[in-house]
Amino acid sequence: MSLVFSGVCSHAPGITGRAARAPADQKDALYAVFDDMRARLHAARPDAVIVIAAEHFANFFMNNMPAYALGMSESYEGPIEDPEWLAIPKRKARGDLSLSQRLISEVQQTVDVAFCEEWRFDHGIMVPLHFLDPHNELIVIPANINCQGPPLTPLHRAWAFGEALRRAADAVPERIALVGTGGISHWPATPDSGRINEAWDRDFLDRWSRGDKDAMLAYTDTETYAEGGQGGFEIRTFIAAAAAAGGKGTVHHYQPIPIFAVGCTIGTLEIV
Amino acid sequence: MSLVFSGVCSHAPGITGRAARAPADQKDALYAVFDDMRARLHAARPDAVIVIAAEHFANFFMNNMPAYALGMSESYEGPIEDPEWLAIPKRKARGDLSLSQRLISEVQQTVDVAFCEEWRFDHGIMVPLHFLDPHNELIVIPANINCQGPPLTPLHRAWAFGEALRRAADAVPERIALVGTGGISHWPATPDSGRINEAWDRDFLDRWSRGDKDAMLAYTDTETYAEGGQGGFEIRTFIAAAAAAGGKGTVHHYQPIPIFAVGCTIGTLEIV
Amino acid sequence: MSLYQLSKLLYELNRDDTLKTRFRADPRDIVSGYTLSEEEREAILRPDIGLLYVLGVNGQILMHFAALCGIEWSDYLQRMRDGVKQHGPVRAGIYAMTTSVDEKISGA
Amino acid sequence: MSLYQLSKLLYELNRDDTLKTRFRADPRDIVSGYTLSEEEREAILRPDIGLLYVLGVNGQILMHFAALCGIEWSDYLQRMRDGVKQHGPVRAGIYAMTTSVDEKISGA
Ligand SMILES: [Fe+3]
Ligand SMILES: [Fe+3]
Repeated sequence: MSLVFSGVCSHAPGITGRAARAPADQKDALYAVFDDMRARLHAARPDAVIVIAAEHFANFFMNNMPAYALGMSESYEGPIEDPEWLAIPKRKARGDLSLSQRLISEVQQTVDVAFCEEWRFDHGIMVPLHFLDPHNELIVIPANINCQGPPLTPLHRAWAFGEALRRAADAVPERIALVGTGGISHWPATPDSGRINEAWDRDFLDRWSRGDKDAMLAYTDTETYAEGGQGGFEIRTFIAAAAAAGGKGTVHHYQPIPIFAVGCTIGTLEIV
Repeated sequence: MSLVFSGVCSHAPGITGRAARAPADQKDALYAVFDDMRARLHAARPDAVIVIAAEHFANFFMNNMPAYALGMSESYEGPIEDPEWLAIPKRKARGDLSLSQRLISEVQQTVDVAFCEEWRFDHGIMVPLHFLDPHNELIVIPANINCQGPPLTPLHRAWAFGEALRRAADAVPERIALVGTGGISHWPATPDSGRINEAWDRDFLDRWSRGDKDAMLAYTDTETYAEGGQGGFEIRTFIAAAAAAGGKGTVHHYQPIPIFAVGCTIGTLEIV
Repeated sequence: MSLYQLSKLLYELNRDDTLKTRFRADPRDIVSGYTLSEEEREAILRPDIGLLYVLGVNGQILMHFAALCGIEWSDYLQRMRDGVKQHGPVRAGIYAMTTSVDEKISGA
Repeated sequence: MSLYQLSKLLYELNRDDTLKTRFRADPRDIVSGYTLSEEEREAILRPDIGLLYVLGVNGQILMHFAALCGIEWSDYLQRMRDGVKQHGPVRAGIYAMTTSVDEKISGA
């Protein structure tokens, strides 16, 4: 029928896996806004939710690294990580093969997306689902943008991917929600883990909130790496979510939490 | 420096593997034109040759099926098939990592190509190399278009891929040759193996020779399947080679050989 | 879904010499690693090339499995024809047959 | 090229429970299946998380190998810092360090 929801959130594994080590008030505030986001998402009554992730070598490796990928299966399992390490139990999430096929065929008209008849969710999708779909009720369509192994896809193609998903969502009879998930600046899983460039993050979120396409696409990867770390490459997921929505964004939460290794962010976008 | 050569040829495994079972005059005529094509290719003094293949589940499977892929390694091995079955000995072909990275980065500006730090050549690349590079001298950059597992990439994107490769070839200092390889009509590896729709093939080759983009992109997959079989989906490689060249094509050879399971085709294109 | 698993088994077998050796030594052990229907499992173990074709396995994967089983090219094509005679038309995938079961197109 | 092989080993280990079990039982056997330099092989077998980091293994792969080896999160971060102290800066890949070796940014 149409795109009925577009939002963004962080997915760092520390959010669940190292929850006890964060300042309690910061953790509680973040979790509360995740609860709000869940309410907003479910209020949109989606038939399926596309999660645009930036997965971390769980399914995709440099033997065959797609710039863009979409899942095409009846179900997906996760987390691929040790459930105790991530503090998220294993689940089998429902997919929708037919819906995936229709979305992929439409996306392929403009963006050369790989399709995947199997896909094991890592923390990049499991952390969002843990908060947004705690009872494992939603139909999930995983999407991925390679933000890990260079050469990375240019930002303007991430925008094109978001536009293609919007066109595809509008072309199917189902009500489609979309969640983009990534860090802004962060240096995850390195000795610099916990470093967060709040000024750079706030500047990016300002561009994102204004729906300012040109400003969002103006970053070079060299700049992003210098200011936002290798985790900053994941801005592609936020850019795609903005392109799909087409409207202005609202940042409901932004709080650097070093032990979570990211400036924890939650936002939603106006669908126009 | 620029694209210095663009051509097309068949790659059916029977061409080498079942050579003794074809009428000798037909086999000899085909092999002679392959020799001509080798002479033309080497006369262009390429620093590297991009082979646009339509590989057959040797490297890419439905767990992660890219629409477009490019190799990014210093070397590649093949054939993945039993060398006796294919009647082509194993070789390690030279790649060029740096050249691959530069080509991929440019292609990615418009086409979302997957990159592959390993790639084992199947008959789709080995049969062409067997004739065009018998002494294993050339630097090879493998490229792939998914022509096997649906949903398949639209024909207009195969055109865009050819254009992107041309732009990339023109942007690097090396002299780049390109060979597109695929069947036209054929029903390979099925009970219908040997069926060839000569009229449909000649009509396609007419559109291809005229460099008539609109006519080449006018096929639907349903039509192609009905008239050209599942092997007909490989016209995408010929279309990409035409897009890269930009000029008219010359068909140097066309001969249906049922035991080779394809209308054996060799052609070259004017670079404009 | 299980055509995907069946095809994946053959895809991995075609690519991996170690898996081929293990398959030759103990095919049941290898097959047990994939979620297959009873019919699919039996088609692999027998091997019944015709049934695998009817189940929808892509010929570009199947022909290499046939070669692995020592089945010559013309015999491979004939077994697919026989499979359609015995089990009926192809049930899934893109490889439905378009000629009659008694037609030998390539002379093979 | 061998950073690719080294990373692939850890990637496959992270994904595959059977491989994990086999690795625990006989790590040398698993490691022999990949084309590694002597230094890379030893870094895996010891295991030397700091050296693996310096060799350029992406942290998104390395952190799971550390967890597999029973190394706690803060200890994992410390071992990378110690690796840089001992072996010098990161030699390849995109994960060069941007803070000093004595800085504990996350408090971890
Ligand atoms: Fe991430
Ligand atoms: Fe082919």
